[in-house]
Amino acid sequence: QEPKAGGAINAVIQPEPPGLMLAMVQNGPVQMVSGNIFEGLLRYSPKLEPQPELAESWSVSEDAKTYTFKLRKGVTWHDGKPFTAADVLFSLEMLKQTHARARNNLAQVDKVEAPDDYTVVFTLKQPFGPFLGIFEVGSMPMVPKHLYESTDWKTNPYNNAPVGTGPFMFKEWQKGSFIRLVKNPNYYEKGKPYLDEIYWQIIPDAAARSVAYETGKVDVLPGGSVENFDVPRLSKLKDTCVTGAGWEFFSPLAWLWLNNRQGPLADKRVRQAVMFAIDREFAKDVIWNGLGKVATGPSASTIKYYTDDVPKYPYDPAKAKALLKEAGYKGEKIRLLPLAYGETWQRWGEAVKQNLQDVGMNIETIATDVAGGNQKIGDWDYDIAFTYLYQYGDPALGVGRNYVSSAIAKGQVFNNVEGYSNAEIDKLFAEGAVATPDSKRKEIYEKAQKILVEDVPVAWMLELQFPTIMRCKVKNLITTGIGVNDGFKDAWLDK
Amino acid sequence: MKQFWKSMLRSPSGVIGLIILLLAISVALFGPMLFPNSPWRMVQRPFLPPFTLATVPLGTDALGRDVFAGMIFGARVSLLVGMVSTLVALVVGVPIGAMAGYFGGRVDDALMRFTEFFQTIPSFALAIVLVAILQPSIYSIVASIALVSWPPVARLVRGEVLSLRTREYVQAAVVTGQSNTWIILREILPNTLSPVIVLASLMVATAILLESSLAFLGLGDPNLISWGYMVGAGRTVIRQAWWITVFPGVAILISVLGLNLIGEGLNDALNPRLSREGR
Amino acid sequence: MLSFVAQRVAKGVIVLLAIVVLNFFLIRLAPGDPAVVMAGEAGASDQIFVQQLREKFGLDKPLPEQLFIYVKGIVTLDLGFSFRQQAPVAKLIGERLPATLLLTLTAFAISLVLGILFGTFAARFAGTFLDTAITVFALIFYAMPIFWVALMSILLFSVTMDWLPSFGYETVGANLSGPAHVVDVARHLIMPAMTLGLFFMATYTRMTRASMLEVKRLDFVKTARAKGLSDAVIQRRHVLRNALLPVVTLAGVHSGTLIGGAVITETVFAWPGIGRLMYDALLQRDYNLLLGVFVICSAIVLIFNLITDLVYRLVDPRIEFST
Amino acid sequence: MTAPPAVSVKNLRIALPKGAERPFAVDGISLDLRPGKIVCVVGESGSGKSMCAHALMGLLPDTVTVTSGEIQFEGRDLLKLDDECWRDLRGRRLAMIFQEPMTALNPLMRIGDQMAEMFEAHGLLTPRERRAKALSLAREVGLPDPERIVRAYPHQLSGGQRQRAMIAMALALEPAVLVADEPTTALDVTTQAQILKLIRNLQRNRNMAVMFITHDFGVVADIADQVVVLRHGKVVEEGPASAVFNAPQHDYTKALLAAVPSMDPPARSPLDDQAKAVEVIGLDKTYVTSGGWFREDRRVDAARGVNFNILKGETLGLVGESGSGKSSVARLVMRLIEADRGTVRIGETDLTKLAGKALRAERPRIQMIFQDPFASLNPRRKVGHIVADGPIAAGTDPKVAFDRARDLLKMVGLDAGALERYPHEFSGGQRQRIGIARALALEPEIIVADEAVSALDVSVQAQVLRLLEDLKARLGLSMLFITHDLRVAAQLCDRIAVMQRGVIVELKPTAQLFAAPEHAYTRELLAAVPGQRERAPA
Ligand SMILES: Nc1ncnc2c1ncn2[C@@H]1O[C@H](COP(=O)(O)OP(=O)(O)OP(=O)(O)O)[C@@H](O)[C@H]1O
Ligand SMILES: Nc1ncnc2c1ncn2[C@@H]1O[C@H](COP(=O)(O)OP(=O)(O)OP(=O)(O)O)[C@@H](O)[C@H]1O
Ligand SMILES: [Mg+2]
Ligand SMILES: [Mg+2]
Repeated sequence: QEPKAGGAINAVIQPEPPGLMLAMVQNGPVQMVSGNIFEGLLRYSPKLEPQPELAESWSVSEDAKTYTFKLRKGVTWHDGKPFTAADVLFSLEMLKQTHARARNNLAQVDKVEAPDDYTVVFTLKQPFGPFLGIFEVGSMPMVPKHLYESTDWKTNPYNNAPVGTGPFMFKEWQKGSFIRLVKNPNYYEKGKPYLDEIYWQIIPDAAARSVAYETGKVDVLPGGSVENFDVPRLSKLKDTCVTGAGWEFFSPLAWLWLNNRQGPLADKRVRQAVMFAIDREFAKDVIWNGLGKVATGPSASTIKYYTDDVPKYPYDPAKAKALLKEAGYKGEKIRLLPLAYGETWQRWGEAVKQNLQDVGMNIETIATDVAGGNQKIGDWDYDIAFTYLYQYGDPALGVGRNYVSSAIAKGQVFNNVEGYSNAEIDKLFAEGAVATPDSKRKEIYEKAQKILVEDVPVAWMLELQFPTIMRCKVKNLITTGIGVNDGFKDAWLDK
Repeated sequence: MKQFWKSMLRSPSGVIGLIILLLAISVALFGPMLFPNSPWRMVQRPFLPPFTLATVPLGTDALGRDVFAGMIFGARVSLLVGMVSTLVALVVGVPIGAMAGYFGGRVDDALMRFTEFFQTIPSFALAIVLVAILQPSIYSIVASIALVSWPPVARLVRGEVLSLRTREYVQAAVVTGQSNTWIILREILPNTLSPVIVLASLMVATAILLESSLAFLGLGDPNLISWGYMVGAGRTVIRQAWWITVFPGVAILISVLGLNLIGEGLNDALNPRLSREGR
Repeated sequence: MLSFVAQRVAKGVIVLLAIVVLNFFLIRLAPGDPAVVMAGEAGASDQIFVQQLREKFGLDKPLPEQLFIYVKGIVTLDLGFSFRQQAPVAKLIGERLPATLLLTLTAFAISLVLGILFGTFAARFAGTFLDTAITVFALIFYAMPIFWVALMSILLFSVTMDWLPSFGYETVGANLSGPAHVVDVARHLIMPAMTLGLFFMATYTRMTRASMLEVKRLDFVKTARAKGLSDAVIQRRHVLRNALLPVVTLAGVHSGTLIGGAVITETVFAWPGIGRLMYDALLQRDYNLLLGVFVICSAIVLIFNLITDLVYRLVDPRIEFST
Repeated sequence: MTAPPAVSVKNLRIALPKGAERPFAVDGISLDLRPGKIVCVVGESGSGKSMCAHALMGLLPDTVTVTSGEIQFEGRDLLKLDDECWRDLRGRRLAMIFQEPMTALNPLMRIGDQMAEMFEAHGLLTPRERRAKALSLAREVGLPDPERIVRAYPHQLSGGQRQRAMIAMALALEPAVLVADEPTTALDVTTQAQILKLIRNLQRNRNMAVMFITHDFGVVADIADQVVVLRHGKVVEEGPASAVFNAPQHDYTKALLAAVPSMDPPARSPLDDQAKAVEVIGLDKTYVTSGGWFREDRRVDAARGVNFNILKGETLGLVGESGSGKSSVARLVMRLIEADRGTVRIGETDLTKLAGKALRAERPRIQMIFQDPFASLNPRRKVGHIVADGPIAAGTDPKVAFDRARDLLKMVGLDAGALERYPHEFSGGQRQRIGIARALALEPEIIVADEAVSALDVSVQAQVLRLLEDLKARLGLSMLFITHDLRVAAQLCDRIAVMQRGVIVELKPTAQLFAAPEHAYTRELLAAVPGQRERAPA
């Protein structure tokens, strides 16, 4: 079908982003909106293969230490200035200070050079397997040097009216109501984008969001913007299409932090009992409405080097009880911290509590909001806590950080909060990141997965799927592994 | 006392209110005995419509939990929160109002500024912040509701005391040499009782609404089921399962209504003018 | 009268300052650190990053110093900078305030006008079926939780009947102007305002009714009848005016409740006002923004109170302009 | 020969709702109002006076029903009128003045507007003419500065001025009949005298028929042409004023007349040789009502340089019109309020120097009897407690205190069962006795009685006064007796102090004061006492 040009899309954005300057703030909603305004050097297919965006082509040296990117010519910023290698160098400098994930990713980089206006060369300290996976717009957005250089970034006026190279330009933002983007007429890919406008509607209440879709006020509900309970009903509406695609890069994985340091959960058998006690199929079918997949271990199945050749933990309360008895658990109080991200998570917390109580664990739910929960987790002041984290396509980027002992640090809320410390695992992840070739990495990561699943440092729950719901007339909305966050440049309306 | 019950029972609203309240209280007290199962337990398939199975007469919620059991256990929490927080508010508000009204002058000024201060902050907003700060639990909820609801008590009591203080029988107590404490406790406070009781009955109603609003925003005690929690939890699925929100909503409505009717009845029974005319 | 206003304003400023100081500490008592929240949202929360954020927002300074900086700002009418939204608090509140004022004032007006109207009817026909009906409805409205009413009315008017939009302030993307825009906003306003106003309407109905019945018994009503005045004139000129005094007082007291109730209404109807802003700021521990909202809300309440006092004093000649 | 009656009430019977103290508020009353004559309806509280008046105006409360009778007026039976006709008659042909001038005026409307409403109600005149008319009416009833007063609100007027405004209203349309329901009861004597004179003059000039309701025989004596005595809703005696006064037929009338205290002070032996029980030296008290930060304060001098003493066994009367500061002096003496300056000495103790516990210890020596028998007893405490609380607070053993309370109640004429009952179960006179028992329970040396009998019906008043006198003699008490009723003062007091605007202008033995008042204010006060005509046969 031939794409048609024109028309406006109304999408929901939840919660309201705190800003749109992607290099400065990197929340989910910020990425979702500014993924249209800013661009990265690469984007990734649903299989997570790199694809050109601002970089036309790239090559890797023999020793896997030098990466050379050729930039696309004729790209201009929304204000008409040309985009060049100088912008790339500036962006990397800025991101190192404002973008925590970019800084970590770039830690392996020894130096970056621009031999000419359209070439950028990265030299690594040592080979780094996942290096080609860090150039997506959310991980490394390009910033206009001419607008930001030698200004106070924090108060730069362009934070409120961001200027990028992307297919859409910022137009207006009625706080609490909507954000409006309009087509970039000078976009370098001829004919794109097809849409004239995008309205991001801000509707704080989940029920109100689904009503807004139902009554035709919005056309797109990006993943996670309505409660799961509503998905089946909305999917059945006329002219409605649902897709689970677009989460391959992030591959969100939900698990329970188990505090390995103290209390009953310091005992591996109790942790295993938790795995056996929780009915994860029920959670998937009832709470997540059949969306997603029961997790088998620390890696989501969409991530490189995933293996399901690991110990299995089916729902088996009897076994859980036996393990608890064996471990000598005597009904000590165990504090459960649900995730304050809406009704689905709350229901899940209640179901897990019930599961654990059924096998004789004495669970007390601690209610907090997101901030309070973070504080408790950061202070290691919990026994069991819900979380879900992105995996970013490669175990070296999104998996290892949760299990290596070097990532233990009080005060932060991700990265090995459980306090798991195993020298072998530390070694495996250290080797895996720099090992070549691929087969070697595969071997290392499979071994790590087996050890981890046996030890149960955390209780893996589900590979989450956040379905995107939209009117069927919206075509080509999701074309990459980054999904809605990658901009609507291919999307068009079949009127 | 007999007089009081007689006039109370003469007002139809008072009678209806009393019946409703008694019903709610007995449900709260005895319901859980008849329903030993935890209301959190998943007993049936999710979203079972009401009136289909005798074991779960009001259907099940999103996790397959019994809505009827939730209603019964919820009565306990809602009524408890309503009554305890009202009591606490009275315990704070009555002495402050009494002291302000009785001693007047600077004491009055200081106490009333203090009260005003609490009244100036929008009460629901303050309650939200307090619960968030103290972390949601039945204690913090009761404390927050009490903290935002005592100022009207203090003001009412102060006003009453202010007018009672100049009554001749209070002066009589002064000239017969009784102490301030005694005068406040024996001569003044008993005579502020009627309006305070009327106000208290309305405060219980308001507190139930407040608790439900907090629970609706996700600031309820996660270990206790309440009507407000049920409405809040059911609101996202209101389209496919109306019963999860409607039944507890109606329960809130009816108990608040009952308390209001009692307030009305009390007003009739305790209003000196009305009861004097009856005499 | 001018001096009365000046005096009240002076007192109000003192109360506001007290509120600032108390809330400053109160809010910081809440567990949770804004820097961690923001880092968490950014998907990265290593220590360096969090520390950077703290420094950026001055959260690493000792509390008294932070308070001093804040109060210094307040005195120069600067409400500070929102960490999370990366914008001056005054600007953020300014963007939302009109919507809240529109909502609360409409709700207030609706509830007052309808409440007095129904109350008058009920009192006029006391004891009849009309009176009973009004009283019963008022009681029911009074007893319904706001959020429940909101949900039910969305179900009824937006989903089932499709009469009214269920969320927002205006039709986004419609680019309306002039009267069409006003109509559009009004259509969006009806449900939230009614929901918010219903409780207060019920209150005023009951209050007006009771107060009118009370005033009816007073001697001067008898005087008016002895003059041979018609019933309508007696009701309007003698009974209603006197009966409204307590309603006015109550209405002033309600301003705080009204703004508080707006939190829920704004959430359910996606109304872009400060109630919602406050709730989000609380969840994100956006201290300055939260404090700013509190200060503004309290200021609004104080202004409301002042206005009702003035109205009261204008209506009732017995009260002199003193405190 | 007398003119035909303007209004003729025949056999009027008004039923009270079930459960009331008696079945009929008014039980078969007949009376005629004639043009140019004043008919006074007298009787004690609850006798049905107001009911009669309201029936005449068609303003009976909904709770009562007229069961029989007729009221003839201008050829029509008023009881059969519909609302529309009533509205036309009220104000235009029949007008009424109420007892409480404060509450009878709408507090939110200007006086002038309320007057103009009279015309508006009957569709007369243009708004401008109405205003002009209101002004001239204000002038006619003698309101000072009428231009200002028509623009004033009721609360800005004194009681007397308000009552004048009410009268102006009632007279606006020159009605044929004027009904006045206790129009002067709420006013002090001097103002009362002025208002009575005004009503009388206006009535004469306009040849109105007036029904004047009062319970004060003095007032009756001053203005009545015809008297109707009511009791329990029935007419017990009726006739020309002179006949009723000089030759009362019915026992009840006789008792009522006998209960009216006389203006002749009885002879009393001087007490000069007694010691001083109370000594008051240079008391000053100024009330300051704060005007807030930017306004001037309002100041009222309630006592200025008040000096007096009371000897052992003596009764000192304190008289003066309303607001003159009598109660303030009483409260200063009782230390219920603080004096700005001055000393109160009881025996040798300086009360003004004491505070807290020490003050409480001295309090039993001086006790008070309050004005309002309803307001002065805590409705939620049993009578036994009310009487015994004081002694118990002073350290008496509760059992002893209750025994004594029983004795005291017996002494004031109440049976022992009273101990266990609540105040509302007693009549006004009985309650005042309880108040007296409470004051005596502490065995005081001095009693301060502030208007202790003013709220009581004359007959009850007489009983209580007798009781007081008796107790005083038996217990050897000293008493400060505050009243605005000079007749009562004449009967009870050894000496009388006259107070005006916070100053004692004259203090003399009673007989001397009545015989030769020196100060102009005292003379004015004495002249204003109603009913002094009574001795002159009509
Ligand atoms: N609204 C009413 N409803 C029922 N009974 C009433 C009402 N008003 C008065 N009464 C009763 O009617 C009787 C006569 O009352 P009325 O007011 O005529 O007495 P009164 O002679 O005017 O007394 P007072 O001197 O106290 O004014 C009393 O027993 C009183 O209790
Ligand atoms: N608490 C008070 N504050 C301000 N002014 C007062 C106060 N009490 C009394 N006054 C004023 O002081 C003056 C004297 O009052 P007081 O009550 O002593 O008079 P009174 O002679 O007892 O009058 P009445 O016969 O009406 O009882 C009055 O003008 C009164 O308005
Ligand atoms: Mg009367
Ligand atoms: Mg007095």
